[in-house]
Amino acid sequence: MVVRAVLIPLLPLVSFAAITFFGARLKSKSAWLAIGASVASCVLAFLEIASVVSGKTLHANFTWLAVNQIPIEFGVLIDPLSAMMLFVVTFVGSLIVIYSVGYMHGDPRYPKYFAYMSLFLFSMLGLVLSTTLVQIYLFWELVGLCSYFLIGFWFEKPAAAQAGRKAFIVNRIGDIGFFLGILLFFYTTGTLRFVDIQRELVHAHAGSAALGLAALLLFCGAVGKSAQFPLHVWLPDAMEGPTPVSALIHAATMVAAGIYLVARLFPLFHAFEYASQVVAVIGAVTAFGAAYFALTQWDIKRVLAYSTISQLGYMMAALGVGGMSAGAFHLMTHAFFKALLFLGAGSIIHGTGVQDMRQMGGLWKSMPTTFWTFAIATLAITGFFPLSGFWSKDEILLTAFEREHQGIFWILVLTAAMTSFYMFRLLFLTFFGHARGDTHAHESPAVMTIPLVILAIGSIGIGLVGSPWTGHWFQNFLEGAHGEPIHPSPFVIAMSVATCLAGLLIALLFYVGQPELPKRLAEKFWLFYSLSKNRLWLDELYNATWIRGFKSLALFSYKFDAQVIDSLVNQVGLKTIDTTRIYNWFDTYIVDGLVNFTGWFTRTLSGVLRLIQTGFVHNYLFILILGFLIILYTIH
Amino acid sequence: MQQIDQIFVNAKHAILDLASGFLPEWVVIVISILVSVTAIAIFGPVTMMYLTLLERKAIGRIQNRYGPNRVGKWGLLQPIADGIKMLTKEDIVPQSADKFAHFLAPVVIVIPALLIFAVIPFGRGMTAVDLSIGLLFFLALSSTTTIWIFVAAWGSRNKFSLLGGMRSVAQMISYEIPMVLSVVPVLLVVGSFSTVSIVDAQAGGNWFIFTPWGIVGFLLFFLTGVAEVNRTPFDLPEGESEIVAGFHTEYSGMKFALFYMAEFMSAFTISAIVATAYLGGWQGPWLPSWLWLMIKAYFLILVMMWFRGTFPRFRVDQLMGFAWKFLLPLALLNIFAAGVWIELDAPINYLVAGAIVAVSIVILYWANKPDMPKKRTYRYAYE
Amino acid sequence: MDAFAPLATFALYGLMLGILATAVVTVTVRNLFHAAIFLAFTLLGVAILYFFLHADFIAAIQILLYVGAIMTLVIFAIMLTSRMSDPSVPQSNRQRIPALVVTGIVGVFLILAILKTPWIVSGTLQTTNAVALGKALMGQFVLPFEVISLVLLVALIGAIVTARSDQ
Amino acid sequence: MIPIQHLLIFTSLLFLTGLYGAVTRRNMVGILISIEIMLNAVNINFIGFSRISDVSAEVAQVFVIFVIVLAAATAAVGLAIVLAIYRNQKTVYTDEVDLLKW
Repeated sequence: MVVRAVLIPLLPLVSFAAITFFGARLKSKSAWLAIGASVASCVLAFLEIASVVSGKTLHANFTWLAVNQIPIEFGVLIDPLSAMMLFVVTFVGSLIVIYSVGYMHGDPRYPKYFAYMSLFLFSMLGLVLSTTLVQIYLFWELVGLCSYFLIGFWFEKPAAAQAGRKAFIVNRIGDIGFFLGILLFFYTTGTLRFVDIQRELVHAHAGSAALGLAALLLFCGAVGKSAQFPLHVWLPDAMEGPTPVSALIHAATMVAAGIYLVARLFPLFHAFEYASQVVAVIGAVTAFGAAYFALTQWDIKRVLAYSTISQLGYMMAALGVGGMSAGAFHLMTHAFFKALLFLGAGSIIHGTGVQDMRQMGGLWKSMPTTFWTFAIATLAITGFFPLSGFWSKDEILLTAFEREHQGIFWILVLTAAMTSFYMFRLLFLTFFGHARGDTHAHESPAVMTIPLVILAIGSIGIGLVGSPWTGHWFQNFLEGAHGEPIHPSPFVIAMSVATCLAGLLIALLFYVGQPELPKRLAEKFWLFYSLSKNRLWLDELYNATWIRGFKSLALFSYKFDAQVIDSLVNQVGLKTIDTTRIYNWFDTYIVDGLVNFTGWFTRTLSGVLRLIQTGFVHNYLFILILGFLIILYTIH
Repeated sequence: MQQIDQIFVNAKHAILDLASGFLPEWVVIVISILVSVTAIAIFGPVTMMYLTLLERKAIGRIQNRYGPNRVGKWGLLQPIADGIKMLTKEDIVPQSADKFAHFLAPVVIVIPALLIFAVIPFGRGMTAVDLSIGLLFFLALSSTTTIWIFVAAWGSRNKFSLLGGMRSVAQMISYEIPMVLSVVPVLLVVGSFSTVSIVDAQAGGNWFIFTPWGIVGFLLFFLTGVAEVNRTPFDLPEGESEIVAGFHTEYSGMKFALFYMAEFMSAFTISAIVATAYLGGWQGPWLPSWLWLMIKAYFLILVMMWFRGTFPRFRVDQLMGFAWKFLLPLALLNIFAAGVWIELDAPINYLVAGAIVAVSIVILYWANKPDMPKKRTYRYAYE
Repeated sequence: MDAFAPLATFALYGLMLGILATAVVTVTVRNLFHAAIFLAFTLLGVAILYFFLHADFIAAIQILLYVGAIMTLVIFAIMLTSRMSDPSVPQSNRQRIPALVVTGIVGVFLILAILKTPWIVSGTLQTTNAVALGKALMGQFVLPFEVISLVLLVALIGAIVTARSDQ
Repeated sequence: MIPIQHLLIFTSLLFLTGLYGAVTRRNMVGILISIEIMLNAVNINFIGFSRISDVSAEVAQVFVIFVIVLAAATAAVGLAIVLAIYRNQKTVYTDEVDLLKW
């Protein structure tokens, strides 16, 4: 059913076009169009997923253009991996679009928001269904564009416009690598299709330095899009956009595109030991660093943003140590609970009007639904048994442990503990204690809370598909027959449970038991505190090095232009004026004289010749026929 | 049953059999042609005569009157009385008129209307000429009427006539485009212009009107057809409250009757062709095939009369806007829907094509909304 | 049908004569509006000639486009430009006689050339139908078809821009 | 059917009639009318040759369609020009249009 598969991304595109053209007249009805399109494509996606689950892979291509007889193709590919992404994107996307109806209510650019959301869904679905690297690159840029639009959605705020630009430019750095990687890959292997990237192909080029470099360059794109160290700086700023956007694009789907890309190219990375090493190390460093930064943030969305980066690092690390299914599994569970967390945060912001956690507190009474769903999400992300986060996180740790990447294993364990701490810190600061700000919190409308409840159910249950109770169904589905069996290790489970309990207890102690303790600790360990608080001064470092460097280069070029080149030009001009005086004389007497003579001569001659030009069209036509007659006579 | 169905065909064969007994072959061919021509030449005017009666009766009933009922039983002889009156009336030609054009137009305008009868499949085996381009023939001939209306208007040397003629040309040119486009789906599905094969393709109750594109195409074709014959609500060229009688203001007697005849015959042929293209032509159970076509055509004619009895006239800008901004895009989208319908499999294609036409109608309706007449507000002049 | 052939041939020659006659009236008649009417008859005659030559589709197109559209344009142009036709204005210029002589000589040459040329006539008479024509338009001649559509579009826009008043 | 020569003589006569009209008419619309006659003569030639030649008949008929379309374009543009001249010069006679003469 290629038509059905193609319809999945096309429906949101139609909705985008309709809202763009008729948005001014549709007004608030445009939301229903967007919801209709996303839910319809969700239903279609479920039909496709059902056929994939029953063992049928859909793969269809048409040739766009041919380079040296090598076709560059567009098409749809629905295999287990993209089926999983389809599920996440359409399902979570639909819920978030519905949620947006409540969140964006009363916004002056309401229709435009839904147009962008539809465009994003189209691009993301196109990315997921891509069959070739060129196609994925195209949609990759499209999602980046949508992300830019939506981060800067409230572009009246300078911070939002700034953040949008930052995201776009930082992504561009990664995308240059990605593009070079595609070119190099195509040059080396001569194919762009994902289905061709199998063990056989990679083994044929094993040890080729070019292919290894291509893998690293392709990974650059993933680093940019998935906000991995050192290109992670755009994601926290991206929180300037509307919260549902943060949930959909900057938590659940678009940032996972990098993970998806690495998973798609997994055989390639698997073949090059150093490439996987780089992936694993970058992932682990990102996971740890972002978790560390999250410890001390006060802005609720920033905490979640760093948490997202950290979890993406987790997935990256999983892929790096060879756990393709573990990474993908975590991607899926993470999409659910992180979307839920963001939507919950959105609900809180919607209800209280503030984002700073110091002004919240005691919200569990006034916002019960938000509280319960948020709590479930927190338990899920910290990995409480048997919520979804437990299974996926446990599997990543298990993979790292089994494949004997000890360093990475311990970093990830430490990260898990920190995750647990900052998430419970967020929960306690927000919902417990007494109200610190003078906000009058109220529960959000049903259109916002119902998606929360559905996502909460998903966060609880979605992990079961990969648990031993279902015989690791998900892993078998994803990796097929040749997946390596998983041996649960009691040690890893114990570590996992212990870390999250530790985090919970410390947070309980700090923010419920003795609220004075954190401040004292911060003063005592001020170095660690301010390192975290100011995020290692990375933004400032980039400012001081790259941006300052480019700016001074530009300034230098400007100065050079203004002083050296301009004065040169001026001098040449002055000298020219002097020399033209000679020409002036020559022109007036010699050249003009010649011209005047020519004119006089022509006029005199034409005075004679114009007598045969009557100016009547019918005379000309008559003469034309005479000419025709002469031709006819001569050839006769 | 078979006998009744083929009664006219058999009658023609009987005449030819009789003739071929003692006449040379080419005379028989000529007779065969003449028989068809005579049948049509009688059928067309007679149809027209009784359509006038039917229209007067129908409009009368709509307006709670009886209509003509004095001449003959139920007024059945009224058309003959009218005909005698027309023939004996004085034929007035305005002094400054272009006499040649004034004379020519009403004479020539009847010809295309009569010629179209040649391609109408009146029943099983009852098509005078099965042209391979039947439907296009109809469209081409009905478009020539424009010129003769304009010649009549020009020849009359009358402002009202000229205004009516110009309106008529503008209107017919505008409505011809959606009209041609509205039959394209039928041609797509059948793969032939021939009216006979179009009817054959609708055998067994598969009338095209039962498909999503068919119903839209039927409405488009019928409405543009009504506009092509200048009937209410598209009767601007002869709107009596505005420009006296439009292009035939200066005509009287038989010449006027000829215009009338052309109009009513065109109304009949339009109805018959619409019935052929979308309502299955002569296909139908139980009754003889020719009777079926008559029932369908007369049903459509009655709808036209119903229009005339109920609808007010369009304004010129509304008329043009309706053709260019609603009918034309809808006809194009309908072709697309028909294409989709052909390409997809059986149950789904109805849904998809239906969705396409439904969405197109909604969008077009809604895009045209600003131009629609709003509730009228009356302003009174005090000064 | 063989028995019928002489009759058809006779009708064909009659038709040709009719077309020529209306064409001659078209180019010579003083009243331009009458010329347009006779042009319409000429064009209709040509359409019937196409029917004789088994080019049914072209015949229909001829009626639809020439008689339906181009004639309308011509009549409108006459109406918009003539000052309600003052018959005292001469409608032809002073080169009638030379034009007649020259076209006559050209005609003699052409007819001589036609009669001298040995025409290669294939055994069977070719026919075609609308389906084959459509396939040719969309297949072999698709590029000219597209170009001609473009030309038509450009011509339409150009005509509108040229003809509309400046306000 | 009739021999091809007869058809060709007929079309050349039709063409020359149009040509005569184009040369002698003063009115621009009249010239356009004459040109239409010439185009029709050419079209009949195409159709006539399509009947007798070995090339499949579509080719000639496609050309006839192109010619008809081009004639429509010519008529539209030509008449537009006539209208523009009429508006500016208040005449449609070729010997009275003298903008380019001095």
